[in-house]
Amino acid sequence: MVQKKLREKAKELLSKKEVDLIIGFGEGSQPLRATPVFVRTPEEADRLVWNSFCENNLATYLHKFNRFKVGIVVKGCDARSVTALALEKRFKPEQIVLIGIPCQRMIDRKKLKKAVKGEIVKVREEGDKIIVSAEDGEVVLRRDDFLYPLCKACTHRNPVQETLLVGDRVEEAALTGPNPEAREFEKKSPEERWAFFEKETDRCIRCYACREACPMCYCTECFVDSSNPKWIEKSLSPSDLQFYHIVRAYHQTGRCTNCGACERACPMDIRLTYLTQKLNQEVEELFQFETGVDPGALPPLSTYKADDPQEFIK
Amino acid sequence: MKFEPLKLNKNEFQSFLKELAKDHDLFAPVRLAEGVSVYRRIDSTDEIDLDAFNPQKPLKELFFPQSEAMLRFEKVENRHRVTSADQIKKPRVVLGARACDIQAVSILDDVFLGKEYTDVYFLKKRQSTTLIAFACNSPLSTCFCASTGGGPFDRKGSDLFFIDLGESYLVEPLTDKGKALTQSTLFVKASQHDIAFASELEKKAVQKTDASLPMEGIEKKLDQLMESRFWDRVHEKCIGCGVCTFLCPTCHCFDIVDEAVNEQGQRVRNWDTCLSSLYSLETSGHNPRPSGRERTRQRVMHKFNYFPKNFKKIACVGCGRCIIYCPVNFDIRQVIQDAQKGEVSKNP
Amino acid sequence: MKNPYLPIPMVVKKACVETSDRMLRTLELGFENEEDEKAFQFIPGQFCELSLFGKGEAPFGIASSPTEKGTLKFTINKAGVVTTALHQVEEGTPIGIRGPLGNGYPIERFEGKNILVIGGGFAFTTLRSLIVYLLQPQNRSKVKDITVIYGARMPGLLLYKQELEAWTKTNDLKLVVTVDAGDKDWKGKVGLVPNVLEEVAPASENTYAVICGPPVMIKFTFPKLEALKFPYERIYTSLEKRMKCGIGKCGRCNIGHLYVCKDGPVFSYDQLAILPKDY
Amino acid sequence: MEPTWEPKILAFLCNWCSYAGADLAGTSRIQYSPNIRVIRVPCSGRINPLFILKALQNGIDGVLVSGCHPGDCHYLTGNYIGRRKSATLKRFLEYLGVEEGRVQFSWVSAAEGGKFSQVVDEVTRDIKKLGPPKHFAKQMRVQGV
Repeated sequence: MVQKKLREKAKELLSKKEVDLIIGFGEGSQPLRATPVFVRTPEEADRLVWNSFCENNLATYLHKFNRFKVGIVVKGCDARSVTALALEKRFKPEQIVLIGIPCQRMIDRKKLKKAVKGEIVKVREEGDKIIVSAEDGEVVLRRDDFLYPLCKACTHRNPVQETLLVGDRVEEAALTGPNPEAREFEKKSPEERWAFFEKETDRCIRCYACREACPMCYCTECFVDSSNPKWIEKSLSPSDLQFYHIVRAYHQTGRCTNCGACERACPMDIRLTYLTQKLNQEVEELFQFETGVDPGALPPLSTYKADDPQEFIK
Repeated sequence: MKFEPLKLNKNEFQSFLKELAKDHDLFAPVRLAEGVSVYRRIDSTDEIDLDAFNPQKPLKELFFPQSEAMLRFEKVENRHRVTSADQIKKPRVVLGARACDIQAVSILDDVFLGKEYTDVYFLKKRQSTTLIAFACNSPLSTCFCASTGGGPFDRKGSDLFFIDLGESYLVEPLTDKGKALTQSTLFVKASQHDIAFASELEKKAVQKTDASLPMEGIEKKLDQLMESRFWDRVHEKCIGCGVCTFLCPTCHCFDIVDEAVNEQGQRVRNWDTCLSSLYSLETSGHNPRPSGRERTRQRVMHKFNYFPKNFKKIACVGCGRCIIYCPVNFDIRQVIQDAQKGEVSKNP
Repeated sequence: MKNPYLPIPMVVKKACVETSDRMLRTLELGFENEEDEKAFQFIPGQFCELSLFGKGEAPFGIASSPTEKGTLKFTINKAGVVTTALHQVEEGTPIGIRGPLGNGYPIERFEGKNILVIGGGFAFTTLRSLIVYLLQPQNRSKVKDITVIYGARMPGLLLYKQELEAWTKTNDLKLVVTVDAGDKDWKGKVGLVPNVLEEVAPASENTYAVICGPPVMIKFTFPKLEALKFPYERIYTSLEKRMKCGIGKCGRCNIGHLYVCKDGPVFSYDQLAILPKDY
Repeated sequence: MEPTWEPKILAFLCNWCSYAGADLAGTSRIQYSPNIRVIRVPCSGRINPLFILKALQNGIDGVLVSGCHPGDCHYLTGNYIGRRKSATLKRFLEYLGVEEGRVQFSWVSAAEGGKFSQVVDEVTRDIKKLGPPKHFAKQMRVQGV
């Protein structure tokens, strides 16, 4: 069982003092949730859990602990974020010990909540089934129906780089094509697309959870916080909300690993990953680049090729 | 009880709303997307989403909007013409709020209607509003209003109290303002049976609500913990976004900014959050709360220590929003329990 | 109902640069309406929110004394967006102010006491207000000895130079001006404020100390005051924190359960001793 | 749209090529459409997407970014880097629903006064066809609830 092996591995790392702390997942305070934990002693390692609700990208905490030697529990996407951050020199690669877990794909807790009547009080996983207890007693659901869309499309469930692997490698067979929401969105007319973007961003409350949850959003001063120059105003005017979301997403160009942390963090359920999916699709098409896969490849916007596409330039 | 309980048949509910809408601006939970709702002014009565449990954004938004124009200004002949934007045109009725949100508004009263300075923007909205509360028949596992001095059927602060009986509502007028809204013939006298059924529902709901959170003595306990190592661990998983504070029905920090082109524009206040580093950052570059440790401590202390010191009550109503919507499952209940023990638990 | 967020209209009557580095500028503001002037009653140590419409608001201690009628003075350090804009306004520019805000110095307690004023750098503004207030003949008779120790990094950075000059000539107070580093024209004292305090060694008996300056100065001066046996409750200081509303609503400037804007900015050391070190 | 509507177009021109190209167009008395306002930047690689978005938010009807031809950059590679940013930003904006042609890019060298005027005329014609932007431009208004 993955969880047991994970704890053993953590204990080993901590007792041999190979790391100062391990960032992993612990039991959440509610059903359908896991919560980040910071384990510093071998005894504490028993707090670590592994299930289909370990949805956070823990790489976002590496900025906080960049003066330590850190063990970090990563899924395929999280591992790619770590590589991307190392490439941006946020820390030295030798500071980080990756504890990689081939990902079983995470369950969309919001979707699950909507599918059953009343509050879910208990949940357990059995193979390809999820069994939830709610108002009407136990309900058995098909796991595949409740996966995050990005997880369904994932082709890097196994960490691509070398890690201390816990659990067996899984077969990289995506359930849908790449960037499913972006491809769907592209089919709409420009007017429909803007209308959708407008409607989604309109309910933004500017809590910046999307920004804080993302490991790649680490600017010392985000453009929204700058007072001189003041790029955008701080109120809820639609134009400023759109501005924020365009730039937040665009700044991920060539840096996003499709982990979906931004969208999961949003308390207002704003669709966000269709934006970054498009950017990932662009860098793949234009520059044959995939974030965090090749630890030697420079981020696409900080390099160039002489024959990059330029048919759009007059 | 000052007034007799009444009854309103559910199929008369729309007619009731239409009557109200004649002389009032109506506000109610409105759905923005599946599972996402907020309190908004409604133009047509079928916009109301009473199924939404507690809207994401709390009731405070109607009295203290997230973005609110305070002043408008323009320059005329080298002088500023400044007008205050505090006018309310029509009396307001809010319906669909739960007891927790209403209790929270009375906590905000302490802040905004303080003795020395009265916040006119808040006051005017408060004065022109009648609150129709809806009893909370099925509290969630994240609800702990019963631990914070309220309860799912708590009537404090409401003008009119609706209890869903299935086919009809039991309607309890609690104030003259509330009573005034029940003059129509749609309301009939409630039967003994209805009243008994309602109190049955109340009993069930109260039983379901977590009353076990150890709030007793939390202020004193936190006094001792102010400089403690306790905070070194508590804040660790917090990513510093503003979800918990923005969605908190009692959090009330704000920022004031000018939005203008050539000295013509407006002074706006926006919700702010103590979890952001910018919140306390001074122009000199000095930040008295430099890390998540101090900022998380500020959030907890303000609710359970500073506020009780100033106003003799805690600034938490147990609505559970900060628990439900936190991206990393930071649980304020755990912090309270740990604080009482004086250490961060090993098994969260 | 009075709207506490609505500024009073004022106009810039006079503006002058105070220091050689041109980072400090004093604005003298006149009231636009007579009734506002009448209603504006303040004590030294209080502050105002200055409004430049379109740029925003920022808090400043009132540098003039209530005994100086007709105008209000503010000395502004150029640091952020609003202060930079305030450095550019000309005479005749309309400005809004909100205030007076905060508690001010406890002048009623000063009656019959000696007063020790210690200031450093550009934090001297509200201390100037206090000194001018105390020097007014009627007020002067109410307090005993006044000692002022004022320091700056360089002679060019001293504020209110003409007044300092005048104060050296009066017997109403004992003024000690010091700089961290002098220049060729400097004939006065050279030395850090804490050391000068030690040297001057004013008696703590029956004396109130008011201290205002950069955190580092306060940090080293405070032990000297302790050594001179000043009890905590007779040492006062004025604090600064980021502020917005100025009336205790917006959060942000709290130290423990107290708000610097509303319950301060002036605090006694026995108050601060029990508050968290959140500043 | 009023019949007399004339678009305002913001042109970011690199100091070394396109700005000199514009200068040449001027000194050579080559006529071009008066709808552009020029901002000189050191290099087309200096363009921060924020500049373009801020311009559109402030009510500019179209944006042109112009730099040195590939291989001619004064800083050797600035325009290559800029080209990647431009490519991704243009695609992204169009994906969101911003009309194609609202934001345009060109290479104009110091010797191409003629090309400069031609580009400006083309861009102006395109923007005129599109009309004023229907989205994103900011109206100053904040209302509470």
